[in-house]
Amino acid sequence: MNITTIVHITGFALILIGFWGMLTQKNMIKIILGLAIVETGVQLVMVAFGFIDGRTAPILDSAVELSKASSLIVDPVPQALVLTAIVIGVAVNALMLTFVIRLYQQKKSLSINDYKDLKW
Amino acid sequence: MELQQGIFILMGLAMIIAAVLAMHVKDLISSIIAVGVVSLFASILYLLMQAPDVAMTEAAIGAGLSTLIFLYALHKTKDVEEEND
Amino acid sequence: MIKRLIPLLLVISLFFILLKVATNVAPNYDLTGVAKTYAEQGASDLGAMNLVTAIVVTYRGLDTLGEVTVLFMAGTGIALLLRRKKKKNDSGIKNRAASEILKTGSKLLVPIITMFGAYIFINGHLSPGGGFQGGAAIASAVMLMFLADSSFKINHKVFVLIESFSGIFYVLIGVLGLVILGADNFLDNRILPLGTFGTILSAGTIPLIYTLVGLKVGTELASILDNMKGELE
Amino acid sequence: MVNPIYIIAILLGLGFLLPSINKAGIKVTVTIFFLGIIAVTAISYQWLSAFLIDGQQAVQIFTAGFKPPMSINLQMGLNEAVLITLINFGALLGAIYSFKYFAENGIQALVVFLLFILGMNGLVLTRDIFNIFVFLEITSIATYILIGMDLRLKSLSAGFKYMIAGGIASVFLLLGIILIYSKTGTLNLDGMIAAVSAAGSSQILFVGVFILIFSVVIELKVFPANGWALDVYEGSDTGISAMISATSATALLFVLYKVLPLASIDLTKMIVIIGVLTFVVSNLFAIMQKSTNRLLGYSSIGQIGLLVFVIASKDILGDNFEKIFFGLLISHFLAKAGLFWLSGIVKAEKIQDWVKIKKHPILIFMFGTFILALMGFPPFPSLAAKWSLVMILAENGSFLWISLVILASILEVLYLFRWFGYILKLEDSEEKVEKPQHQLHPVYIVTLLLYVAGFYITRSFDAGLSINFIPLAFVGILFLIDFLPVYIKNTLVMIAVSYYGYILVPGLDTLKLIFALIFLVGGILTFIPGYSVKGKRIGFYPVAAMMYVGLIGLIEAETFFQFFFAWEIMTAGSYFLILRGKRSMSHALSYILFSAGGAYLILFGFALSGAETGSILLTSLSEVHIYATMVFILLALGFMTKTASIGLHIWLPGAHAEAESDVSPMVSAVLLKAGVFGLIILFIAMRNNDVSNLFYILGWVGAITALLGNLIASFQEDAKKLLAYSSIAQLGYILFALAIMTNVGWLAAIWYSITHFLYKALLFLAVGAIVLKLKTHKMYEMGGLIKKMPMSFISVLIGIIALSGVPPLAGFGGKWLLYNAFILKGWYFQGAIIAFSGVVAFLYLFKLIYSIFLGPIKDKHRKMTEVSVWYLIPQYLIIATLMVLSSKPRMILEKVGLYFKEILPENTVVWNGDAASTFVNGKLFGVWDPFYIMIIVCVMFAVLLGFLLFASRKATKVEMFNIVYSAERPESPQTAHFSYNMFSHYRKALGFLVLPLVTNFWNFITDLFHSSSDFFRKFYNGNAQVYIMHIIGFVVFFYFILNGGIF
Repeated sequence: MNITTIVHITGFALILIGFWGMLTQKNMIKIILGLAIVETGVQLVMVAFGFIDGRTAPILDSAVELSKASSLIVDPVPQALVLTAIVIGVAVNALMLTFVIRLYQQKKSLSINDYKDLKW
Repeated sequence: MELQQGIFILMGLAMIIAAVLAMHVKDLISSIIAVGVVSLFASILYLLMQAPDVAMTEAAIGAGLSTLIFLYALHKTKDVEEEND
Repeated sequence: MIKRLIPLLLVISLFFILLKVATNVAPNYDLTGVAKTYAEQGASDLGAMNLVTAIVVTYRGLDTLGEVTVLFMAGTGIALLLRRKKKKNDSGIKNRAASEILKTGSKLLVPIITMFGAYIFINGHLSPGGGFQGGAAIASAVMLMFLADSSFKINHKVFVLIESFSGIFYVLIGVLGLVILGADNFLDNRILPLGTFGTILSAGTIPLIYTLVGLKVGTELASILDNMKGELE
Repeated sequence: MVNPIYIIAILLGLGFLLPSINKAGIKVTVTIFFLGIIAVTAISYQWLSAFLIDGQQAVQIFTAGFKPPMSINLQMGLNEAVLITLINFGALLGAIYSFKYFAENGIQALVVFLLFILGMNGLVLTRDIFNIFVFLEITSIATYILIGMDLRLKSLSAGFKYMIAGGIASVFLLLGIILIYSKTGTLNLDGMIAAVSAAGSSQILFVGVFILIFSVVIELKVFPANGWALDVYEGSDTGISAMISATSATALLFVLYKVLPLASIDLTKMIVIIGVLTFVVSNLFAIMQKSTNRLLGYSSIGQIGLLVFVIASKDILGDNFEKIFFGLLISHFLAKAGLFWLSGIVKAEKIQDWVKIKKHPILIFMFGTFILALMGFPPFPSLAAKWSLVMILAENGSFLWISLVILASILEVLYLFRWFGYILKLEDSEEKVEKPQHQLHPVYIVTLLLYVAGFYITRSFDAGLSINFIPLAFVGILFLIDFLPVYIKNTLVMIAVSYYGYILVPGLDTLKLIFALIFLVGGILTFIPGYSVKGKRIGFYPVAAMMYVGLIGLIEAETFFQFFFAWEIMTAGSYFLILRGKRSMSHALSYILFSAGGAYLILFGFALSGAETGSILLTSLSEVHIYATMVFILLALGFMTKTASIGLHIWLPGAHAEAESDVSPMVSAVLLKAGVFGLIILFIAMRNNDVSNLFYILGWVGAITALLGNLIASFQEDAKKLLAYSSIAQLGYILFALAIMTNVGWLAAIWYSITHFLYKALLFLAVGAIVLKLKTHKMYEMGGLIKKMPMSFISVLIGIIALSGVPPLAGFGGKWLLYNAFILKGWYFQGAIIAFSGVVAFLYLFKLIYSIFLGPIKDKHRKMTEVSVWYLIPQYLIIATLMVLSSKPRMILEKVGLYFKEILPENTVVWNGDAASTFVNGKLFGVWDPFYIMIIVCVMFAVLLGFLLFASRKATKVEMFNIVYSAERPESPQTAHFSYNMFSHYRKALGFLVLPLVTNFWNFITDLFHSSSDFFRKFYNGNAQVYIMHIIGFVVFFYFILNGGIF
């Protein structure tokens, strides 16, 4: 098994575990944790797509000869994307948590089943 | 090469176990810590995958800050009760 | 049990979708497409050693501007949602005082961490890390202050000013590209000379932008932490 | 041109700036806030006008000085310009509307709103897939904050559900992006599309594209993954709901438009299905919804579903795609924003509570505008768009989609018009509506814009043969001058109708002339009673004029589109007119349901015809062959809903009976003829097609309609209902006569149309005036009015003589022609039914005059006086016309006969002096000389009357108290009346014929929809976790279908 596949499988497993948590856990904080795990999984998968075995980081320091850079480094694009994705993910999670805090303040419950006032 | 793969598999397994734990332990604090651990391992994997920028970000923001925010939120949803009785 | 059955079915179904991906991915052996172009031209185009930084700050600068916006907005939103009571005295009597060791330790550490953060974002174009990582480091310094001194308060006015102006300057640098170089040069880093490859003062505006981003992200993350920690209205 | 990048720079810069200038005071910040939005609106408008006026070409704007795929690029073309102008202007209005809401939440709210606008602009402009992700997150996060910031439980829980759904959608989006990137090596959308189509089959691409597109589709809130969205619409502040429904949905739709070229044909088809499904299901669920904002939410989702469908059908729609898409989008955008804003002003949680705007005509007007625009009534952009959509779908043979779109549209009509009915008809509420000006202004503006957009977009569809907008403008003026007293408006309307007739009439052929005269003269005659009304009669004149404008439009129409346009105007106008009656709420609703259903059938029919012949002229119906039967059935059914043939009649009695006294003649005598006109056009066009069996069937339908209409009329106790059922029967005659398809048959039909117009107007005016005076419809509460109202008596007498078909009045001519026609045709059985129903008609006609005018007078009516002179004037004008026509029918019939001779040469009528004769194989078959008959009958009548008066000179009067009950009071007073249940013995014999089978059938259908709506909407149980299941289930379900199995 090559490394890309190993990381992919890890990432996918995290995605599935995260979704499983989101679908079964009643605690809203845990649901957000589930989402965070899914996000981590997706980010892992993304970086793995850019990985090329035996190459170095996309930093063109003395170790990398400029003219041969394209055959020496891993794909920098997924890394750039993941960088953005991580920050955005954390921002969203933090915002979600503030919603939970405010919800909790009103009903004194963290269970998702208690917030079904709007329906049909 | 075998060693490298072994490390990856081991790390992956550890992450999966941490994730499962995070979803299945009752205690929310442990759960949050477990997710933090997943992130931490992820950042190591990033480093191993020649993505040092991502690794730093994941470690600082994904594992560190994020965990802290979760803990704060947890704290808030516990002690509000005491404050606003 | 039925309640578990549906989620189980859904997760298994998702598993099959992902399995299809996992079984069909062949490991890369070469750079293709745009990545190859970046690798070949990145250094000469932008003068940045760290290609990820080059992509993040310049090639895909609009994304990063958006990313900063997201963080800014999340911070704003959290402040808005967790607005505090003005009257209540936040004296922190309830909180235990931190231990002496922690206090002293943090007094020592905070400047070092802050410096480290600044180092990270200033060197973003040369080494791993950049505005976001540096900002996070600064935020963790602030965090340490919270831990060390429960009555510690961040100076909101200063923070807001730093946040605002680093953001505005970021946009202005982008707009300068339009003004100086032309309609297609928003966020172009080449409005400043590219300098000598591999030195601090190189890669055009990249260090400048990353400094602004670092300041902005640092203050924003710190504000978020502060808001999460504070008491509710 | 200002670089669109500045839109981003301005919004972002101001967003960053605002928090730091907090100190400068609220005025400064607010000024900057609005200046910023105005600036970006101006920039987008500048581009729009450049594209529209100066013919500017689409431009690509790169960033960072590199070309894509290395950098992110924006694109500014016509579509983008339209959309961002719409979004920015909508956001500007939204900011004005929600200003108070923002102000309560501090300066941060303004910042978030600016960034919200930024996100949407970015979504529209960017051509980079990952950039879409970033802007999507900006838009979503801004929305979450705007929803949750008021900290109400409702908005917080709705916001939380939204965040979870949004979170899942964004991880899917990321996964999709990376999968596609891994195969194409680019993030630039255009490059990606090119690479994907070049790549051939790849499993990774398959999954990647699927997940990417589905994440966008989830964000678009499609069924079934949209429970959270409904909660968002319901739980959020209305100003924010308006923005979600209008602006951000617009941006998201465009994202779908941009990424959809990545999809394979199968995947695109799937999106088509999902779109239609969403449209149908949302409207179905909406019919049981009582909560205002949730109802609007369902409606929004439905509309977005339709737009998703349109986007996914882009390839089919071809060149018309933009028009259809923007037509529907603009209507939805403006109307839905307006409705949400209105909802925030009215502050009525349940739709029934909207009755509190009853006293605010302007609010009602705007509400009416919005719902009409949503449903696609003229003159709004959605009409032309829906029209075009159906036409093109028909060309492609997508009949299933047409049917579903039509079904959903009817459901939409059901709940929106029911809501409108509640507003006007429910018990007045004490609550007052506060009208905050800053909130009302945006609503005014969108209302106005809807009309402007409607004008331009409709014009663009109908280039060349332009629809006559002048009459519609007149209706608009009537709305504006509605504050004037009745007599001014009445005079104005009558002058306008006359003047229009003066312009229109000279250019018309015989057939059109007849109907134009019915509509125009009918208009003038039925407006005369208006003078008797005191005060302002708010709302009457515009809607009445609207109906007449529609009717005249039918005459003027040359193309399908013009005809349909006029038809819908007429339908809307008559609905509002009928709704004015006191107890007309449910009747008006069933009227509009049948009318809308009929209209959609007509639309479908036209579309099929257009699909086959490629022509849009009404005359092209004659060239239809393949679809002939379908087209004929659809159109005939459509027109028959208007003529109320049996089975489709249940709306009529209530609608006509419960309408105002002078409205009943408008809708009964005049409006029904629109259906006849349509049938005639249809029959003329399709006479040579192989549809003779259908004519035969229609003949039977006409005969049965005539019989049952008359029978049911006989059993009525309500005078106006009696007349209403009588109309059904009379229209049955007309249908029957038309179906005969011979010259004399059509003469009969035309003659019936004219005379029915006259005598039914006469009767409804006379009876209506009495009803108005006596304040009851029930005939058993009347009686003995002959001496109090002799003039009315004469009117009714003449009316029933004319209707009954006894000589000498016009009805006889109709019968003579009709009997000749069916005998010559050989339709003896049907003819027998017709003849029999003629006999039945005597029953109710007798009852009508007997129970109202004869017998003892009711005690409370002793001081009754004659009805208003304004009702009598038109009656006597009609009587005079009837007399002239009855004695000199040749004036009209000869011309009509000649006109139809080319079309239907069989069985013509030959005129000799005033006498008409028919021939069979050259032999004389029948003769009718109306003039002599008139003289003879008049003489006989005078003699008999003289004899009667002489013979009964000693008769005693029967007084009320001549009837003695031996100290017993009857339990229900009506049983004591001589005319109550007059024909109960006939009912025993023929009652089985009047069992309410049809009513029961339609009730069953209604119940079916309502109960299924109520049952299935429980699916949205409010639990966020269940919504997560819906989302994931939705994705995996469609994935497996697309994939054809698990592997």
